[in-house]
Amino acid sequence: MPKIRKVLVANRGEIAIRVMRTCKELGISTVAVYSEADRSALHVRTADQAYFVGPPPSRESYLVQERILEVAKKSGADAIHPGYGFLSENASFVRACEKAGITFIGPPASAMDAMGEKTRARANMIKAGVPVVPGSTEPFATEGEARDYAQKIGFPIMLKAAGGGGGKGMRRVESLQEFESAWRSAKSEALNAFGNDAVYIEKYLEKPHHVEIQVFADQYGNTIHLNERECSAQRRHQKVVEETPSPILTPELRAKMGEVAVKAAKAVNYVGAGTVEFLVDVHRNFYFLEMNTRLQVEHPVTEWVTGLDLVALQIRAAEGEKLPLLEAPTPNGHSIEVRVYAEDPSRNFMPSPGKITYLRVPGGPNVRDDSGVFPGFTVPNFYDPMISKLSVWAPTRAEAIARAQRALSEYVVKGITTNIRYLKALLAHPEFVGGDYDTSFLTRNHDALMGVEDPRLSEVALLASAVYAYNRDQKRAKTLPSAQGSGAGTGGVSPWRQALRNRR
Amino acid sequence: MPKIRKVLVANRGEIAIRVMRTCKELGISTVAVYSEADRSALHVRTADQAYFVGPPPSRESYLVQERILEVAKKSGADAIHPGYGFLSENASFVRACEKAGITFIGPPASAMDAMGEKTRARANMIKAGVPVVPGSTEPFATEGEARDYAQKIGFPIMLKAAGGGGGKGMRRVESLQEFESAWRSAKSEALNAFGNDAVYIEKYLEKPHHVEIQVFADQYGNTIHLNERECSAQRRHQKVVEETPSPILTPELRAKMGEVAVKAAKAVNYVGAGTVEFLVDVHRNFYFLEMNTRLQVEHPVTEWVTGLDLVALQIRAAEGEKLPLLEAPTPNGHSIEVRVYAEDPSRNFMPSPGKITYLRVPGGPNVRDDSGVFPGFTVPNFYDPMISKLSVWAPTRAEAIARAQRALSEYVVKGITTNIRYLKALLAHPEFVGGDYDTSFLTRNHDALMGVEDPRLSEVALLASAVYAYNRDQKRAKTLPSAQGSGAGTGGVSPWRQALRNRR
Amino acid sequence: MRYFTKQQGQKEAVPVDLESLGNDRYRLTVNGKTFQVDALALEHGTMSMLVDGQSYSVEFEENGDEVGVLVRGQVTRVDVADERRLRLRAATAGFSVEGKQLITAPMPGKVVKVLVKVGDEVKEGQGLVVVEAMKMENELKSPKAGKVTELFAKEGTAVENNAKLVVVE
Amino acid sequence: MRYFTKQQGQKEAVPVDLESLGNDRYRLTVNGKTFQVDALALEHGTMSMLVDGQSYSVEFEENGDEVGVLVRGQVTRVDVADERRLRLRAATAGFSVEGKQLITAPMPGKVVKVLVKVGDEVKEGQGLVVVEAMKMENELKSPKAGKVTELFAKEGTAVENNAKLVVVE
Repeated sequence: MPKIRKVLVANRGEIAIRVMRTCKELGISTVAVYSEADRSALHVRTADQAYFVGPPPSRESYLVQERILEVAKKSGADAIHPGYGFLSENASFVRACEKAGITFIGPPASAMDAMGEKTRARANMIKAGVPVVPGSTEPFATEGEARDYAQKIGFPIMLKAAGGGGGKGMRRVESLQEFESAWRSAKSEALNAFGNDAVYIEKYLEKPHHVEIQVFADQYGNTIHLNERECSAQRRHQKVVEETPSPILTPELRAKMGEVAVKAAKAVNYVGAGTVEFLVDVHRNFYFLEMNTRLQVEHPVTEWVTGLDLVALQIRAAEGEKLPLLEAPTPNGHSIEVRVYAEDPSRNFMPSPGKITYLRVPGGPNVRDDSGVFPGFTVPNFYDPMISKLSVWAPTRAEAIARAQRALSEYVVKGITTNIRYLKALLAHPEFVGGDYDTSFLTRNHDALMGVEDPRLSEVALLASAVYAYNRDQKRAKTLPSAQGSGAGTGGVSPWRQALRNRR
Repeated sequence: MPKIRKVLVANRGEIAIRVMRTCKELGISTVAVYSEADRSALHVRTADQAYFVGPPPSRESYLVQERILEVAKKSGADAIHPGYGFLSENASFVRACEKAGITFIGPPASAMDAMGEKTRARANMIKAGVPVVPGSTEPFATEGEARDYAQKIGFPIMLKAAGGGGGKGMRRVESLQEFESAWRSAKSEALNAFGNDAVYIEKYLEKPHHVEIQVFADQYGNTIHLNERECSAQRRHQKVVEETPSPILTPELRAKMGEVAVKAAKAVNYVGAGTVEFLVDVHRNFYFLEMNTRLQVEHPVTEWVTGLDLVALQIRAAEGEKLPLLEAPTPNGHSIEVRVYAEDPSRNFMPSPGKITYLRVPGGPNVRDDSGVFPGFTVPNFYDPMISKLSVWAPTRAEAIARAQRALSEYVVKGITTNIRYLKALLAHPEFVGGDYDTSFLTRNHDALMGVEDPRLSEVALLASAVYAYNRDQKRAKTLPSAQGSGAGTGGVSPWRQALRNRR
Repeated sequence: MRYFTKQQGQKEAVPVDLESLGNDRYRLTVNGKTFQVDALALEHGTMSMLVDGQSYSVEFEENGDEVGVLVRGQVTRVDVADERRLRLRAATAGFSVEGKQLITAPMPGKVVKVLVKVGDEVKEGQGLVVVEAMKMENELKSPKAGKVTELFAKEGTAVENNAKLVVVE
Repeated sequence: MRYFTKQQGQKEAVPVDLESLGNDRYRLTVNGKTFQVDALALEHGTMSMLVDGQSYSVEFEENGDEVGVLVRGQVTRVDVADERRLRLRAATAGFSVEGKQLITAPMPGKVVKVLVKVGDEVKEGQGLVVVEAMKMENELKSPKAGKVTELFAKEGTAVENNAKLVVVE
């Protein structure tokens, strides 16, 4: 396959810039696409070429396959990098690229089909011998059958309504004694809620961790894993902090999970970068959750401890090169990533789009800022609220936490509200510092993570605010030179304006 | 020795901030000192405490030992980190700290004494068996003696006037045949220039490289080296770009030079971080040049390839901890540092102090910016023109060069002139890319490094400038609403001002 | 010069007495304590403040009458005014906490659902309007029990930050 | 609208014709070539310029009559003016290249040495004044052969950027 010379990056924000940086280092030209809301965005200026693709809503611009392909042709791009989100896991887009003779930097459509839909993926994984959360795929005809099944997989279990979701018809059952009454109430609740009393059973996982394995494959069937990422710090299934190595993994468990992840990827003839997500329970059993058939947001932590450039590897794999390594490198040191969101934690994490009036990013040793914004940029209203990913490296986890704290303390964003203070509280929380935090960590500790007020700092703030007000008043007095003499006679209207009025 | 709890950083600019960052990560409080010219400097705001130490000239502030020690006492600092420059290699200051009961984070005064003065250092090294540039330390009585000596050390040699410097009385002698006439003319030139015809001989080094070895020692005599840094890209003995590993070193030569550097450090009972500088000639012989008894500007490249934090190591050594490693780690990948100076290469590198009106620093994978400035800061006139050090890491040298280029292309500094474009030309120069560049590289290629104009970009600049002028004129027209109607009648005086004048 | 500083969420304003000593130096008195302060205002709403040798890098952000003050990772929202302004502000405060309440858009976004109509009785905490921004829906709730007297929000329309949505009385 | 753009170091001004098409779009003609340009001005003197799909991030820096234009690592210094300003500028150009020459401080600094006095004959390239900044001494040389007619520089004094130092005639 020929070398890629020009890449269209079918994305926006930090990930578009991330991909373009590697392209630039590889001597590959880049093409940006932008919606009406992104004309002023940084990825437009970072690229060598840039084309408009439609109105702000992504379904009218970034998700319109024909527009993207049209730009690829017009600009002479020979490959498309989809980033994450948008068209990155869209098998029909992969087929359209193929038809247009443009290299899609990602897995083949068939692998996406096999992993795209959750129940299909689950079935495929069971077939391949990959452990999934134990449970019945079909509802039960009688209570007896159900009870036998529950005993077989072992308590605690979950009863789940086949017909719906949202917590309705769900019952956690601790032991055989509780089974009968739970069964009855689950069925009646399911009937009331969904008009369907079918109920199935899944194993209840205690304090699960979200641990994912990065996999990588070339076009010749060579498939390796690149160790894990611990992503249990989640809020509403949104990852907030990620790290590697996982503090709960032993080398043995890492090897075992890595092996299973490679098995999963091979089962679908995977090519390129992918991530196999697992739940790990309190007994350190692990179960397949889903596979993300693309680059992950949190790939920088893997890059820190392996020294690899995953985007460069993706491009090389798409060019038909063989994998440059045959097994996972032993993780070197520790890396933590925190996601900086334009949101206000104190107002229920309400999004906070708007204009960034001032921005200062952290520097110094082993700090990486993957940002998609700049001072003067108005964070648009239409897309993901993540404005940057800050990641750090250090020899040990404790040092990495200290470094992340230091870096966050240097991060200043003005004009919009961000979660920086929340991230600091998160990293300081004893449960996080301890390392064994599960997926309910953030929800359980919501109040503690809101932070406590230091009265000494509040007093300093009052002093500062008085000086601020004084300076403001002095400046106003200066801009209104005559106001000092004449007093408040003009009723707050500046004499400049007054003068102008008089002239009209 | 007790743990250090509070460090006074007796320095300014990027190195003060560098040291404070590590202190913060270690949970150590920091104290800044500042001159009148540095009240608004970043290191003042980065520290937990800050004290004024005098007028702008450093000899009246940063170099006044009593002031620094007074601040240390007042603030409760138990240790002083000197950074580089200023008091960092001042043995009398080390003794004063000792007397005041304050830990000096650096080598003992005796080691500074032994290495501080060049001829004394040279004599000490000869005694220790460290190779120095071969030469006579004393002038010769007769031409015969001189010729014999020249033959002994081998041609080419340099004749140097003992009485002076500045190139006067210096003669390079290629062979025995040339010796007699060169000897005569050197002696007469020396007599004319300095009233003293004494001449001595030094071996002439062809195309020398400046290669230095980082050494580290604890208080118990454990001394190791941490590999080399190639620093041959120099202008007027000022380093501009540094890298590690050196492209000209073999593992064998590295081991040999490292061994000699350790020997040099042990000879003076060194403690802490130090650097032994060597000249390496075209035959890969190496000769002791001098030892810097402090942290070097270019230490980040060593940190990149070793994963160590040299400032943290310095603090640990000062606390009396043992070295955490017993030999040099094998260099991991490649690192390059470029120094961003406030200077104008096109005007003979004239310093360019002034106000930084806009600043955008590079981000993304494996880029480190050690900066001492911020947007809105006025780079003062009194100190070193270096405003930042940009360093990168990559698995290979070629990738590191590409990454440094990419990072430099993201660096935007407005308000003052910098050498960023010069640095890009330097990294792109075939001799640099080839790797075997000696200390005359920058001088020899001065014109090529000024860059050539791309006419296509100049045309784009003309287009852009027209739009700029148009926007400027439109904005002016808007601020002066009545001007549009009345035309140029007011002769360039804004109608606002006019209005004001009328009122007076 | 006396300033009144009211922290968000606190009822009472704390007086701070300020005397300018020139050269960015001030004598400040708060809670009966007097401080000598060296406070250098930098660009972009940054201030370097030295109080008894302690160094504070302060970031200010003005937001209406309030100024957000960021010091060592802590944000304090302060309403600071001199006596004259304090009186003025009290006079123009159209919507007091007890009387009618104006609900405004907390961010630019799109009104995706209006849950009430004029005349509806609402409970405290009841949802009034759903605004979407950045792919997330945010339900705005009534701050008090009362009656919807005005309704500006329209489903499907874009709204700016602080746009009026509903009045509950 | 016609602008005259004169690049530093070049003698002739190049005319650029600009027609605003609204919405940050322009039709620009230079050297006989016409371009459709989408040029969005951002804050801090930054501009995003799209020309036939090519994306240029442009940084401007105004310095007196000249504007420095940074595009893809290249800085071009351009003096850009409309016809009226061009004429005005020609009229007020007090120090032409041929006539008397004013030597100004190229940076803020300190005059450490004055090498000439009023009335001295100087050669082209001869040192006139030494200014120190950032621990480096910089000798300012005469741009032409001539006579020192005015001398503002005084040893030991601080000078601002662009301060008048010497006139050579």
